[in-house]
Amino acid sequence: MARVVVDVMLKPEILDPQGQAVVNALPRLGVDDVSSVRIGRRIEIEFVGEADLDRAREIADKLLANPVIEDFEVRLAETEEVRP
Amino acid sequence: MARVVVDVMLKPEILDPQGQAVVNALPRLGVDDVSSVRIGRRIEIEFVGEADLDRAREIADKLLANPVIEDFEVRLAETEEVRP
Amino acid sequence: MTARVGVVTFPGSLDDGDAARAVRLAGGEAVRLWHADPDLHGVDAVVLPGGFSYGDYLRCGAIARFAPVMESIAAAAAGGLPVLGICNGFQILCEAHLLPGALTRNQHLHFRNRDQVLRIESPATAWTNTFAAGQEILIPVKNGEGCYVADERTLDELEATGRVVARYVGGNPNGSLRDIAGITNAAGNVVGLMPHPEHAVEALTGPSLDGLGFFTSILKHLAGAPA
Amino acid sequence: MTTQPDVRPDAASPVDGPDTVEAATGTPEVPQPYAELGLRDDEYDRIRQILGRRPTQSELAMYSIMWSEHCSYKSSKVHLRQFSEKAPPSDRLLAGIGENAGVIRISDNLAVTFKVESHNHPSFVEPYQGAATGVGGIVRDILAMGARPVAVMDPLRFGAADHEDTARVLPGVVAGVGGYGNSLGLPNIGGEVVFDPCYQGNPLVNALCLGVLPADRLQNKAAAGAGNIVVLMGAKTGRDGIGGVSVLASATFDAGSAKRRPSVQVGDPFTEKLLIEACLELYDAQLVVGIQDLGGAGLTCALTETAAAAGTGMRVWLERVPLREQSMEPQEILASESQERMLLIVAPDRLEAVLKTADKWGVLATAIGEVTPASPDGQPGRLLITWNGHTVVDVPPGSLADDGPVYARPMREPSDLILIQADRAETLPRPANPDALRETVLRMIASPNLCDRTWVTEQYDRYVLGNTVLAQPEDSGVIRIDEQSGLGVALSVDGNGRYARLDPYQGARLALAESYRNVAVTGARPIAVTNCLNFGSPEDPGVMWQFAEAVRGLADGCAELGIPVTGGNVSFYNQTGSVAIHPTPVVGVLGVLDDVAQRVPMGFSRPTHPDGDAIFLLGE
Ligand SMILES: Nc1ncnc2c1ncn2[C@@H]1O[C@H](COP(=O)(O)OP(=O)(O)O)[C@@H](O)[C@H]1O
Repeated sequence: MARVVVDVMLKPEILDPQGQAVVNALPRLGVDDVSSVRIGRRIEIEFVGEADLDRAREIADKLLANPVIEDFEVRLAETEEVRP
Repeated sequence: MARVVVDVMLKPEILDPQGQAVVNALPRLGVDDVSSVRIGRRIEIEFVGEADLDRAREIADKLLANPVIEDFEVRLAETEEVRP
Repeated sequence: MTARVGVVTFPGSLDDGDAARAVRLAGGEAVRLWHADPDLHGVDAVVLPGGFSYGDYLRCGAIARFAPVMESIAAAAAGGLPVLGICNGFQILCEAHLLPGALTRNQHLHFRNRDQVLRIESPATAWTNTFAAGQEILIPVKNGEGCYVADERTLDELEATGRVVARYVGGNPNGSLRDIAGITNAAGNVVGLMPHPEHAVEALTGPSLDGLGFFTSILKHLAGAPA
Repeated sequence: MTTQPDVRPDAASPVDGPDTVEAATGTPEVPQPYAELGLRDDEYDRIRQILGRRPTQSELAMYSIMWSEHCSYKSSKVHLRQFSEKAPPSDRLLAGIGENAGVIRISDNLAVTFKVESHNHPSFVEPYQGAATGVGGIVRDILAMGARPVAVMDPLRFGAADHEDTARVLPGVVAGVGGYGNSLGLPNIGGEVVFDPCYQGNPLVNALCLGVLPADRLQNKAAAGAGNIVVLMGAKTGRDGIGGVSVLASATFDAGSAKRRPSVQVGDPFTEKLLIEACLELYDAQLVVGIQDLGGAGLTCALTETAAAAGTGMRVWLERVPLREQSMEPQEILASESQERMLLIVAPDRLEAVLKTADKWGVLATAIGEVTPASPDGQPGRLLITWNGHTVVDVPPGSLADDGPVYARPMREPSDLILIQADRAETLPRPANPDALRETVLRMIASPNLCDRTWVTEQYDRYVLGNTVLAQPEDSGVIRIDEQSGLGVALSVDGNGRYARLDPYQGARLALAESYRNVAVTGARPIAVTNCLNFGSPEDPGVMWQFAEAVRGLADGCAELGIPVTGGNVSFYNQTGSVAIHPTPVVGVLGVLDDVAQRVPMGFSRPTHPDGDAIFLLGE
């Protein structure tokens, strides 16, 4: 099994209302030392054969992320990240 | 700056319509060696002082993940993951 | 000859029937186009209707952009074919880079459906030429991801070149930057609009008849265009 | 997946490999966890009697599901009969109680179908998905009748508005109702939002769907015609909502499989939308003989009901069912509540066309079995299911679908009823001067149960399809059915648990009367009734009495008004510990408008006209 992880996050200058909502909710949990929360997507791609990072990068660039508002990073899943 | 990353993924037995939709779209991009795509959330929490993993775990459990359908993992952001 | 306006159905399109009805009520002929068919069947203009194409999973419009029909539409739009994207259609046009910017999650994080006042900022497009500049109209908005964003430079350029087509008035329903409800491309043939003119075409079912203006505009535009 | 040849020495043991009919015959003494599955001793004995042996694991799972309260209506059946018995004769009724939803003719060639159903418990566990899949489920019921779904409504009840559980449950429920309905392109034209502490641990999430069909497109669920193909269409089957059946795994397998616990159903409205379009295209091309949605009881319910309705048998190859997880056991496949699936019965020469239509819409369709003849002696056929060559089920389908247990449960008027009734409104202090009156009015309009509902309803699409003539905040939703003639329908849903707690008989009649009035004031002629009966545990004689009284009241009310109950749903066990919710019959009334342009909205029509509107008060 070959798994690639693509992390897609909003660009820093784009407002993230979901993250903001979490920050606003934290004091109610008694948490007051968090300065920011950003929420993005984590996408796990399973390849039939070998993990193909270039292929994954291409998929991310064309489909998984919107370059106007998002940045992405592609990496092999670490072993401990691979669940059975 | 101390950043903690929380990865929230649907439990393996739970239907992931988003991932399914992406898998179905890939052949149109000329990609045919992907067997599965799972889409979850990646959440970056910035602490004012030191990163507090226990605190992050509590936030994840109460606020970020829905334990009925999701699993989560909490870890310190690796340095290369910390964007300026 | 009646103008033939194509209305695309993607899997998950919902307002396609309504868009076709609006075209008919305005006096045009609605031609249904299918996402998997690259043939535009000789239509004079195209409407990309609202809905949740491909479930709007991942990002709204992200997957629809790769539909075979979109390749033909992108090519034809570059050649001047008038295209109106409503709601999900607007999202698809942005994802396809036929319009700048992107539509993101409403700032209040809820789906919102309400009757909304818009100000027409630019009547100089194929889809708004029957309106007066500054005219206020009332049509429904309904979206979960209608917050328009683009970088400052793009926004300034849109403003400077008269490409902001419509703005929200009396309350911004989704947090769109500069209250933008609709924009156009440089040529004025491709328009994206978040609110739904096709839901304001009959007194019985809509809050006004103001939506008809978009569809009479395209007919007027086509009637005036050289054959 | 590997298929093991059956050469193990202990092939008869259910512990190892699938439990087969052969094994069940050979090992009558194997203890079975029927009690954990909710079956009583006498029910289990009856199953053994029906089969002439112990049931296999798969069969046990199937009986436990189909004989559950939810599927068998075992406690309510004896009461619900009144709806048919007392109903006025109607020549409009094309399908009534016993079908997926009642179908009512509204013109020479058009009919509508509507039904309200509950998804209470799942919505408490996972509010968004619970509510979403509640909408998805009722939409499939309507679709199965041959109708295009055209509108939804959502009667909702929550605990106290300021309780923390309400803060958790309500936003998710509303987002789920909206998320699913909006994504399907169904306008939401009404509903209820009620707060009362009695719903704290048991919010009520009821969902109604309205559908339209040409009268001659009516579908039915009978698996008629030996040799016809059984096709499963829609989503893959996963371990969704397997519920009690997971005890079969934990009771007979080792701890390694303990993590296969039941999981929440997750809705996929996109797949449902494709399923709708594919089904409608199949109906129009007359490609299906029978059709049934897969709801709470999954394949078990669909296979047994379709076969039982036709008196035929069925042969199913379970390994052909497309799975999300390959490791699923046969009983899990049969019990799975995966959403967005339909079962079709198709003539062999139409199979290719059916698969092609499914493919056009991008939905999976798989032939999983075939209809087999009734037995030569006139007895109904048998449902025979194999899994990789092992016979895991061999049962008379009617024994599951129709001949479940029926109970006349003990009933007793609740002992506190007299006290509650004695505490009359006349004894309450009344505002005595204009200031007090003003203060009372202000408090009332600000109260959670009376205040504006826009914060909920603006999360719902009311415009899609372009036929919504009236929606929130009107008394009824009004939908145009025929654009040419203006023919349309009005729909209202109402209920009042507090009234019903005081007097369930009158409470049910009041709910009916309110709904009836709401429809009538739009100018529509009320013609049909649906209902969702939300109650506590039927094993509590007080609750059972409330239930019986409410059913009697609704049936009597319908007889007086001259309109039939065409369908509905019963939700029992809405209680926390020994405390039940208020008895809450929710009643939906449907009326016809020959021309929706004649509808009467509730606002003043000329508020700014110098002559204004004249105001009259009708009635006492
Ligand atoms: N309260 C009720 N009033 C009238 N009919 C009911 C009621 N509850 C259930 N029914 C009818 O009993 C039949 C079985 O109901 P149900 O099990 O809910 O159907 P489904 O299999 O679609 O879930 C249906 O025809 C339904 O209309």
